[in-house]
Amino acid sequence: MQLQYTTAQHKFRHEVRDWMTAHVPKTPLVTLEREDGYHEHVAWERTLASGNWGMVTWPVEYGGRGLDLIEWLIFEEEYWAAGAPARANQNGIFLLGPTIMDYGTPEQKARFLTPMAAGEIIWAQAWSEPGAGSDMAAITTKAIRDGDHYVINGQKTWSSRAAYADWGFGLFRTEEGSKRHKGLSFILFDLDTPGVTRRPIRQLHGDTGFAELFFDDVRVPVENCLAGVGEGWNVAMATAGFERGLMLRAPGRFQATAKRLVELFRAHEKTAAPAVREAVLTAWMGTQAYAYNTYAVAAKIMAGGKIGAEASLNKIFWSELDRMMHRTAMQLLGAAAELRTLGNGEINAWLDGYIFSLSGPIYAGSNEIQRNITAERLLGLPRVGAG
Amino acid sequence: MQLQYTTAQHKFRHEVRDWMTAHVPKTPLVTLEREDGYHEHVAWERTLASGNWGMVTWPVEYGGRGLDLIEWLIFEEEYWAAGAPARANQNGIFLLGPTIMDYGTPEQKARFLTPMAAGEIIWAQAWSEPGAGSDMAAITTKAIRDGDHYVINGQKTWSSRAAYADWGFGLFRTEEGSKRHKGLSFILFDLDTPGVTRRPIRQLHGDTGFAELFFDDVRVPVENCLAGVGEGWNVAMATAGFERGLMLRAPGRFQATAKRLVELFRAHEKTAAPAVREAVLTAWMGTQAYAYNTYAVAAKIMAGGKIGAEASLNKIFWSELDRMMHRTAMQLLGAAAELRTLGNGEINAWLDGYIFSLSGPIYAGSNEIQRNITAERLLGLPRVGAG
Amino acid sequence: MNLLLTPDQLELAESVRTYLAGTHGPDVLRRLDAGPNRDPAIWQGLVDMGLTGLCVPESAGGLGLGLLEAALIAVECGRVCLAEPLVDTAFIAAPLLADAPETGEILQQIAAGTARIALAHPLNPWIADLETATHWLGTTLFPVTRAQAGAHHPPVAASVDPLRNLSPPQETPENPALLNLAALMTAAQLIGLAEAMLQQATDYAKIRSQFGQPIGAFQAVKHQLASAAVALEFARPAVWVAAQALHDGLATAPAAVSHAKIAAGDAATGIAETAIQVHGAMGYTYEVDLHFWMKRSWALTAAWGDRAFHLARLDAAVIGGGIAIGPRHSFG
Amino acid sequence: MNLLLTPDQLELAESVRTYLAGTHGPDVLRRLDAGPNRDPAIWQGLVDMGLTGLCVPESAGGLGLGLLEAALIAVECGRVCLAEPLVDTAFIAAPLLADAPETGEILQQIAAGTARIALAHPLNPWIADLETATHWLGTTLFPVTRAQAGAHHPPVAASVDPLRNLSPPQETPENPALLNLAALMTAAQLIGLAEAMLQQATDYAKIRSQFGQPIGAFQAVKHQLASAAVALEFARPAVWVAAQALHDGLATAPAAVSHAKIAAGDAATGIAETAIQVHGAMGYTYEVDLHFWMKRSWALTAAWGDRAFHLARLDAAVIGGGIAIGPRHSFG
Repeated sequence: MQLQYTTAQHKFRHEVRDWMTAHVPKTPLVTLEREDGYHEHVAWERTLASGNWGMVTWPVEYGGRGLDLIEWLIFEEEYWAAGAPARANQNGIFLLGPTIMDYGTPEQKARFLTPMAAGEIIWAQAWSEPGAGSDMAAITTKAIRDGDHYVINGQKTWSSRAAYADWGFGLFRTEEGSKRHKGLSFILFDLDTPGVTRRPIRQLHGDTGFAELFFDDVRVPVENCLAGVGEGWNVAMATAGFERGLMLRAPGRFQATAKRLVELFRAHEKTAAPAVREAVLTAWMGTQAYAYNTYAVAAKIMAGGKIGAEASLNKIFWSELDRMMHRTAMQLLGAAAELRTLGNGEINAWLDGYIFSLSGPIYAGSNEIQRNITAERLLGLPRVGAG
Repeated sequence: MQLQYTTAQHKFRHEVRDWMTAHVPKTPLVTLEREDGYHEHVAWERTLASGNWGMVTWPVEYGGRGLDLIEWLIFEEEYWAAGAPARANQNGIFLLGPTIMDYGTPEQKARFLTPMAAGEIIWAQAWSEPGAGSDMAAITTKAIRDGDHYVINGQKTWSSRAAYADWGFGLFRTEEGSKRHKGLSFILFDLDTPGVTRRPIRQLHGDTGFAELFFDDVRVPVENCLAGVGEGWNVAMATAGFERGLMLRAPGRFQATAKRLVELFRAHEKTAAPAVREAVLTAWMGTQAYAYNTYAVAAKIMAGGKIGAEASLNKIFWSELDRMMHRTAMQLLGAAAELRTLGNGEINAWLDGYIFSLSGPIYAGSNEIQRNITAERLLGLPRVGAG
Repeated sequence: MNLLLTPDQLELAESVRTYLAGTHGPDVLRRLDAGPNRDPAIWQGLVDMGLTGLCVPESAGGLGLGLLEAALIAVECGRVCLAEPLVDTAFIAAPLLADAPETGEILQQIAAGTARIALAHPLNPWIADLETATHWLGTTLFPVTRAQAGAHHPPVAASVDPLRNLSPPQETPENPALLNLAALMTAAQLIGLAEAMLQQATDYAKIRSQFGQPIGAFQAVKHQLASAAVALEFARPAVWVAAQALHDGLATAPAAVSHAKIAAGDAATGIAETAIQVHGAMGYTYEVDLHFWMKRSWALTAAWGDRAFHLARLDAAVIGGGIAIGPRHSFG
Repeated sequence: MNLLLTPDQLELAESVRTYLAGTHGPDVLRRLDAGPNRDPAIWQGLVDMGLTGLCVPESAGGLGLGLLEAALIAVECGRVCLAEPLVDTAFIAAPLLADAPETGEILQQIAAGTARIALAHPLNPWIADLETATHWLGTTLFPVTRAQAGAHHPPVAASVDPLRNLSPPQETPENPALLNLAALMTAAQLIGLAEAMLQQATDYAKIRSQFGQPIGAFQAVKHQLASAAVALEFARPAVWVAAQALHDGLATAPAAVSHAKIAAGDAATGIAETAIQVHGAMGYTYEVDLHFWMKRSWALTAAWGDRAFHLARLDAAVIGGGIAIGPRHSFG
C-alpha cells in the first residue's frame, strides 16, 4: 500500500487545477434540469472537450487521454474542488461509452465515441417503462426487424436527459413473444427520428430533467444495435455495473459536499442540535471511507480485477450518505431551509441538493434491489420468497 | 381530555407510595435469572400479596382489588419509582390470569387465580419449540387424550421462568395429524408432573432464566385444558394480545430507565458524544409518548374498546426504545461499560440491562413479525410474498 | 385523568375531514398551484363551516371551543395540505386575542371570516400570508398597510412549497404565548401531513406491481411503512397532551409543546422520505401529488422553532432540571 | 498511490486465517471459558507461526514487517476471538519498542515468545492480561513484579467477556504513540469480530427455517444483513489507510486512527445487534457461540478511547481545522 502520489500524479493534479481555475464558470450555471441550463451545461461539455478533458480515461483515438483510474480520481478531485458544473454527458461518457468500448463494432466505436467525448452528442437513458422500473425485465417496448431497420413501438419513461438530449440508448424487445431477460436488444437511436415523441416530466423541484418517450413506428437502422440481437440484457447489466460501480459517483463530489457541510456547520455551530455535530463528523468519515474504497477498487481494476456485486454496496453507501449530508444541512439552515433563495440572494443549493439526494436511493437500481443483490450474491442468501 | 388526577387517584398514589417505601427491599435482589435470586423474587411476590398488591386490577374474589386501569398505571408508576423488583409472576398475573378470566370455567378460576395472585404458584410460559419460534403454528408437541388425561410427548424451549417455576401453560397438538393453527389446545400443567424434564438454558449473561422442557408420557388431567379442545390458537392469540398489548410493559418501567439515564448523563456530561445528549432527550420523549399512549389505550378499554393490532406498534416501540436507552448508557459508561461491577462495587446494571434489552425485539413475537402484522392488519398491505 | 378524545371531538374532526376530503382534493392543490394560490371560495367554505369561529368565544359569535378541538382541526388542515391561513387566524391568533383585554371587534371579524391575521415572530425569517391579511400579530395586533401588503412584490421570499406565500419579516419582540401556540398548531398540521403521506404511500404500494406482485407485498416495503406507522402512533398523543396542557396552562406545557413539535416534525420528514422511496421514480415527479405534502412538511418542521430550538428548550427542562421527570411525572 | 493489498499481504493473512480456523474454533473458546482461560499451547502455536516476531526487526530475530501486516493479522485474531495477548505484545508493544533506543533483549524475547507485555494507559480503567505478563508498558517498559501479577486476586475487574482478564490499572502518564497504535490494532480486531458475527448470522439464516423457508429468504432478514455488509465494506479501508498512515508517520494519522476506531466499533456493535436479532431466541443463549464475539466487541469498542474520545479528536481535526478537508485531501 502506497499513500503517496507520484511526482507525475502531482504534476497532473496541478495541470488539472490550473485549467479548471482558468475555465470553470465563476457563477454557477442554471440547473441542468431546465432548457436554458441544459444548453449552458452542453456548452461547458464542449469547453471541457476543447481542453481534452471530456473523458480522461478514454483512449486517445476516441478523444480521451488514455489515463489510468488513479489519474481519473485526481481529475475528479480537482473537478469538484473547483466547483465545476454537473456533467450533461454523464450518460454517454460514463455509461454508454464504456459499454460501446466493450461491445461495439469498430464502426460503432468510430461513429459514436468521438462525438461523445467532444460533447457534440448528448445521450439520454431509456431503460424504464411505466410497468418496468425496478423490474427492468418486464420491458415490453418492441423493436421488430423490418429489412435493415428495427421498427420501435411503445413507451419509455423517467429517461434522464431525454427532455433535451440528442440521442438515446436503451433495451427493446426484438423477439416477439419473448419473456423477461430473453429476447431483449440494446439499441441506440436518434431522439429526432420521426415517430419519437418526448414528453418532459416535471420533477419534484418543478424543473424537467427527465422525460417520457413515446415510440410510434420509429425506424432505426439495424447497425444501431449494440452487441448481438437478444444480448441486450447482458449488455445492460454491464452498463448498470458501470453506473452503480466505480464511475457514476466520484468520491470528490461527496468530499466537496462534506467540506461545504463542515463550513455550514461552523457558521451555525451555536444553534446546531447536538446530533448534527456528530452527523457532520459522520459525513466526513463517510466521504473519506468512500474515497478509500474507490481508490482501492480502482487499484484492483488496474491490476486486472473486476467489480461485481460490490457495486451494490457502493450504490447503497453513497446514496444514503448523500441524503444524510443534505438532510443535515437542511437542519442547520433551520427556518431558512424552505427558502429557494437565501438572504444573500444566492440559490439555496442545499435545498435543491436535498431534493436531488432523495432520488439517489431510487435511481440506478433502487436500494431495495441493491440490498437484495448484496444479500443474494455477496452473502449467498436464498432467493426464495419475495425478492 | 382530562390531565388531572382525581383526589381519589392522588390518595391511592400515596397509599401505594407509603407501602412501597415501607416494603421495597433496600438492597437490590439477586437477578431473577438465578435460583437464589428467583427465590428472593418469589418471596417478594408473597410480600406484595400480603399487602394485597399482587394484581390490583383483578376482581376482589380472586385476591385483587378490582381497580381500574388508570389506578393500575398509578400503581406501576409508584412501583417503578420505588425501584421495586421485577415480577417473578409476570407470566401468571399479566398473561395467564386475564386469559383464565376470559376463557376459564368457574372451577378453573377458583383453582388457579387465587394462588396466582397470592404468589403461591409461579407460572412458566411454554410456547416455543425448537422448530416453532416466530412460526408458532409449527408446534408439534402432542397431547393425546387417554381417558380423563392428556398424554404429552415432545419438547418446548426458551420457556421463561421454566427453570424454577411451579406450573406451566402452553399450546399442544391435541388432534393427531392436524396442521398449523388447527387442532391445538391450551393446557396448564404442573412442572413437577412425572415425565417432565427441565433443562435450564444458560443465557447471554451466563445465568439461566429460561429452560427447555422435555415431555415423556406426561399425564395431565383433562380439566387442565383451558377453553375448548382445538381452541388453543385463539386463546393463545388472546394471551399474546395481553403480552404485546397493554400490560406486559408498564410505562413507569421505561420512565424510570429514562430518569436514570438522564442522571447518568449529568454525571458524564463533559465526556459525552454529541449525539448522546440528543439520545437522552429522545429517551425522555419516547418514554413520555409511551405513557401518553398507554393512558389513552387504558381509557379506551375502560370505555369498552379493545386493543387489536395496535398492540404490535406498542411492542415495536417499547422494545426498540428500551434497547436504544441502554445502548446510550453503554456509550456514556465508556471503557467501564464492559465491567460487571463498577468502581463503587455496585453491579453494572446498565450492562445487564443492555443485554436484556437485546431480547426485547425478539421475545413476545419478534419485531419482524410485529412489522408484518402492522403492515398487513393496520395498513392493509397484501400478504402475498414472504411474510 | 382521561386521555380519551370525546365523541364530540371525534365527530367534529370527522365532519371537517369529510368536508375537506370532498372540497379540497389534490385537484384543488394543482389548480391553486397553476393560478393564484389563494381562493376566496375555499375560505368562505371554511367560514360557513364555522371553523374561523372555532376558538372565538360564543359571546363574540364563535363556538368557544378549546385548543384540543383546534388542534384536531389543524390535523385535518394538514391532511389536505390546506393553503388558506385558517390555522394562523382562527386557531392561533383568535385564542390569543380572546385572552387579551380590549380586543374590540376583531374576534367578531375573525368569526365572520372578514379578518385574516398573519403572525410575526423573531424566530421566523419571514411572515406568512401577509399580503392577503387584514392584520398582523406580534405582541399586539396591527392593521396591515398597503405598503406591507405590497411588500412581497418585490421581494417575496419564495418557499419550496408553491402554496406558501412568504413576505419579509415584520420587526417585533418575542411573544412566548404566540410561539407556544403556533408551535403546537404547527405540530398538529404536521401530524395530518404525515398521515396523508403514509396513506398515499400505502395506497400506491397496493396498486403498483413489480416482479409479479404489488410492491406492498414485499417485506422491505411493508417494514418501512410499518416503521412509519409506529412513528405516527407515538407522535399523535404528544400533540393531544401538549394541546390540553397548554389549554390548562400547566407549567409543563412548553416542554410538552417542544416534544410535540419535534415528534411531529420527525414523523413528517421521516415519512416524507419513506413515501418518496416507496413511490420510486414516480414520487420524484411533480405529477404525483405527494410533493405538495412533502414540501409543506419541510416548511412547517422548521417553522416556529426548528428541531434544534425545541431540543434546546427540552434540554433545559429535562437535563437542566426545569421539570420533574420519571414514572411519577407523566403529566407534570 | 496504490491502496491495493499486496499478494504477499493477502497470502500472509490467508495462512494465519487457515491456521487459526483449524486450531482456534468455538470449541476452544468454550474450553477456555470452562477452565483457565489462557493456554500455553495456543501461545506456543502463535510463536511457532512466527507471529510474535512479526514486527520485530530481522536483526532481532523477527520478520520486520509493518503495521499494515500486523493489522491484517489483528483482524484474524478478532475473527477467531483470540484470547491470548498476541496483539498487545507483538503488534503494539513490539513496534513501539523497536523504535525505542536501548531495548536490550526484549525484542528477542518477544520474538521468541518468552515475553508477554501488558499495556497501560490512563484512558483505560484497567490493564489487560497483567497476571500472565512478564512486563508492562506505559511510557517505558517495566518488569511485572509478583505483587502486580497477583494484583488481580483480589480484586480483578470482571469483564462481560469471559476470556478477558482485567487487573487494576497501573499509574502511568499518557503515551500518545501507544494510544494511537493500540487504537488502530483494536479497530483491526473489531473488523475481524464484525466479519465473524456477520458470517455466523448469515450461516444461521441459511439453515434456520420458519414458515416453510430459510429465514434468510425473508427480505427483512436479507436487508438487515445487507446493511451490515455495507457498514463493514466501508469500515475496512479506513483501518488499512490508518495503519499505513501511522506506519508512514503522516500528520493525518491520528485522525485516520480515530476514524478507523469509530467505524470499526460502530460496525462491530451494530452487527452484534443484527446478529442476535437474526439468531432470535437462540442468539440470547450461551449455547450459541455468538456471545463470545458480541462481548469482545463491546469491550474493544470502548477500550483505547471510546467513541466519544475519538469523536472529540476528529472534531478538533475536522471542525476545528486541524487537518485539511475536501476533495483534494483524501490522504492529507
